[in-house]
Amino acid sequence: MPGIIKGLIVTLKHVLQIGDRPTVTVQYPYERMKLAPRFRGLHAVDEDACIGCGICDTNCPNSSIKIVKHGTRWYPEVNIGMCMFCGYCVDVCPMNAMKMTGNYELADYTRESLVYGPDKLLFKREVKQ
Amino acid sequence: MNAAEELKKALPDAVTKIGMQCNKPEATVKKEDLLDAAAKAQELGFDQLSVITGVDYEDRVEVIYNLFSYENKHNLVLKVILDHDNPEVDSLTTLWKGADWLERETYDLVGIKFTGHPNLTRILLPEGWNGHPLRKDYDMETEQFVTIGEDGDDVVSTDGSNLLRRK
Amino acid sequence: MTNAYELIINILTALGVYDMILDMFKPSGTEFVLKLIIVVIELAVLFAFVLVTVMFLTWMERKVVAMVQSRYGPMVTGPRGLLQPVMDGVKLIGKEDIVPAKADKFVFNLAPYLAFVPALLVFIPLPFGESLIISDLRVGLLYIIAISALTPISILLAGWASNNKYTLMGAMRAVAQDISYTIPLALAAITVVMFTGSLSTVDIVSAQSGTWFGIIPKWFIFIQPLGFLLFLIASIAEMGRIPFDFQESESELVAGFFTEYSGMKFAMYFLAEYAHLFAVSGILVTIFLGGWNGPVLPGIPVVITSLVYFLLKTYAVVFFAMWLRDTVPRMRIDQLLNIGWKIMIPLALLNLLVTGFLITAGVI
Amino acid sequence: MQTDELLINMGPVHPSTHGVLRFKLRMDGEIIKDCQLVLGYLHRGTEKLGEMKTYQQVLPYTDRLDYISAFPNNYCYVKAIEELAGIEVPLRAEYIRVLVMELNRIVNHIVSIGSLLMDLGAATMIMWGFREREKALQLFEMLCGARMTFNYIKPGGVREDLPEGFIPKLNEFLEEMEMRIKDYEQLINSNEIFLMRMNGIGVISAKDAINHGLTGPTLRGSGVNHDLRKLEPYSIYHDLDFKACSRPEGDSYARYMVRIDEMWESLHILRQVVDTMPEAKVISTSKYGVAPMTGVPSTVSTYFPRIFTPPAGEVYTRIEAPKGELGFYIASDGSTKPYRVKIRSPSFCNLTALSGMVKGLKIPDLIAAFGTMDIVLGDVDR
Repeated sequence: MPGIIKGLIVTLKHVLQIGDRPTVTVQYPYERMKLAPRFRGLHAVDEDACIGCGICDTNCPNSSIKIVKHGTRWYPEVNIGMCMFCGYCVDVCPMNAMKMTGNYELADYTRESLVYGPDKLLFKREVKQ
Repeated sequence: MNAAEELKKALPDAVTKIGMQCNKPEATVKKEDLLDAAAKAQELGFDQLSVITGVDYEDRVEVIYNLFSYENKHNLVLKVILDHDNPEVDSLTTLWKGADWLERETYDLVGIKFTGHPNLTRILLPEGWNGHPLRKDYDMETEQFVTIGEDGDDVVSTDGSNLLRRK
Repeated sequence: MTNAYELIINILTALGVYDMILDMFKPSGTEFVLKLIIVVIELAVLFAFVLVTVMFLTWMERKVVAMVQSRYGPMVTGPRGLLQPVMDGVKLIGKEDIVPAKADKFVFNLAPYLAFVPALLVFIPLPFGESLIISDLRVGLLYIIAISALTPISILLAGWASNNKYTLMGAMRAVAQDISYTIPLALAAITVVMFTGSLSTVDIVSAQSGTWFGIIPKWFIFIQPLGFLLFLIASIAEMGRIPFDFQESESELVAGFFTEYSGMKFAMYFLAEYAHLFAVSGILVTIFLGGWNGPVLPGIPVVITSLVYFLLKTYAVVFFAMWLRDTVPRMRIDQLLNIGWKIMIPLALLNLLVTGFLITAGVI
Repeated sequence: MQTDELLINMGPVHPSTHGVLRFKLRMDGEIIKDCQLVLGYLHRGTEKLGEMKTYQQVLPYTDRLDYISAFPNNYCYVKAIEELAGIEVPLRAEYIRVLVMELNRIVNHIVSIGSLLMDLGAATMIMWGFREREKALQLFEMLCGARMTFNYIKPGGVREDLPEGFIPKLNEFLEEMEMRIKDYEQLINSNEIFLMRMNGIGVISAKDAINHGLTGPTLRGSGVNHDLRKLEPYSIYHDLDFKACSRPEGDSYARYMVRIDEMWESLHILRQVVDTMPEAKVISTSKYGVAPMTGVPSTVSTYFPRIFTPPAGEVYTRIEAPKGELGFYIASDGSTKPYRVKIRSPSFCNLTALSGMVKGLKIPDLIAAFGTMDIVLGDVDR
């Protein structure tokens, strides 16, 4: 009985939020948590820096990266359905063209739409003056 | 004198070779004498059987037993070299109860038969699976499908046409 | 004014319409139709009240759990998620009603109703307030205990008809538990009856009116603390809530006896469970916590204040049950039975003996 | 009276089998006559994958073994490679490794205790646990960008240095954690119902425990005061002051208490690590390291070569993961891919003893005993 009463006291402290026991839930999707800058989400490829060498392709553990032609140049295409966000493609990129963004809402209805081609991945780095 | 040498001294006939596995003393044991060697090792204080590993080489199959002594804080590695086509070795379940599942797993994945094991069935893969995946000659091309049969047991087949699977 | 029927007639008389309505029926000699209509209205109000209460209770349960666990709980549907139970209901109605292929279909379909009806019937002799009672049965307490004891029949039927080992085990546990806990429950209640000399719930409540020394209310909890404790534990077991929720014990038996139920039939069990929770809390309040008694406030009709007091007390008990649920783990069934038969029943009997002795000796 | 045995299939989908484990129970009423475990529903062939990928590519797969505590998995695999190839690791990297592993130990024990209580019917603890776990996961996210599958510890060091603001946030977490563990203890430790459920349930003697190959808190709950961090100190554990926690009873309550005690010890270790962490680089530039590329601004300090060929040989390395002894056996033939990777997972080996422990008990006891084994099915089935 004393043990149960001790437990009841500590749960009551939470109900009344006595002593640094605040509500911590984040009401996703109405509010979101702040992501760390290093967060590994969807890839992004620097349009100017990428040389289409394919090192990311060969180093990908799940072979989820393919180099495809986009316009006049070759760029990686990532199959998110197979990607495990290990970050190797970012690590190995000789030109530092690949990076990972904070986009984590990648659920989709078909497998085909999980293949992110260069049109969705490319971005232009702002040139510092 | 390390543990492998001690074992060699106690059982000069059984231990054919002593060496090192990285930094752990290793004794290669004749496969007929494995049970004796393991019992001797247990006598020497090696009370924990850490892991049983089966490795399939082109010409042979090796079974590696990593032992540890909580008392003396020593490591000992026992190695048995088996025939590639018909790997068979004595089970250590009588000495270590923990060997039960480890041996079943080794049987399941590498295909080594442990004679004297009370229940040598597959553990990770369903009963009826073709081949032992960690053998180098395992057929990676044939797809195998597992369904639940009438009586609730797993049924393995290579015919995946009636599965609800979207390509 | 002793019950809600008379209350309605009194209100109608005060409004000056009762005679008019009565005249409509009198010539044809069908006054009983009027009586019937009033009773039906009463029951409809009760039913609506129970439904709303159950909905509120499910919301409250989730909110209390959330507060204990540093969460918000339902927040999206309605203000602070207040309409969540409505959405749950809509969802459950929309669900497919699955009957297992090898189930006993008639019994399987019957069982949920058998669970829900007793949960409603218990409310009949429950005094919600001064004269707010459907019927003041002279055997009120006995009636309540007897009707509560019907629930395990439904559970057993459900567990057996589902043709599932988990449901069967859940049902068996529920029955074993219920039998061993109805006895201390009744024994604890009898001590109170010994004071009042009546099984009527109204008499029990009115016996608790007034105060000692002008401060301490004359509730039976102060005369019968042990009886109260036994009744509290037994009634939590009776409600089937953690730490005694063996009929469900979701981590062991998946969902216990209603594992196979879905859709509206599942909702029936849900409804019955929460109706039962409220009913048992109300009974506890009636017997030990002074029922609807409370300080009389001038200017406000006693009917209203008494209802407020009753609801306040009942929700306090309900909150305690929810609070306890969030604090303690589940017991094991054999431990529970051990406690029931080896500790609680002897204690209840001892309590009965001592109380009887003291009453005879004239001490209290 | 004639009675029949009842055959119950608990799982693979069941609320308290922590995943997809299946018990085949032969019951006499509520009493367990025989308990057989059926595994393999989550078998993903990690060992086979290990033979098919390069050394570096295997690393992310190790995260997926014991996904509750992935850092020790990372570390053990990396340690095996380092031992095989003789790579030296800078001191700061070792400090960071120990830091994240101890943090992960706390996370693991929180989840373990939480799910144990959840199985017993008290849902509050797991929610409180996840509240604190979230804080730790945010620290991990800050550190390596992922919350559960880190891929952070690399051969020769760690992927990136500590980010700015990490240490203050960690200190905050440590302080908060102290108060939270006290709350847990107040809620659970002396709760009579909890004691009734745990005391004397699933008892295993010290001798049996060793013979069954139990390790970790499950072994130490049986009174064997053995901890690989003490027995074979790896990384920087020989410099740290901590003690191996053990309890003599050998029952479920002892195993639970060992976990609580270990959380306190981990907090103690973390404080020391934070206080004594040296300033230095975090990746080795020894014989397998390559120089950083010049001209390109690199945010990631990965000097580990893409084509890595360790010398031929065999190595078996084991560490004290939160769940017990985790071992990696790697056989190398000198090529870019491991010849054989064998994982000695603590969950798998600890489960061996379960069916013997629960004979003659009831289903609720099975769940209590099983909850204190603290397994993760990803680790069991690999």
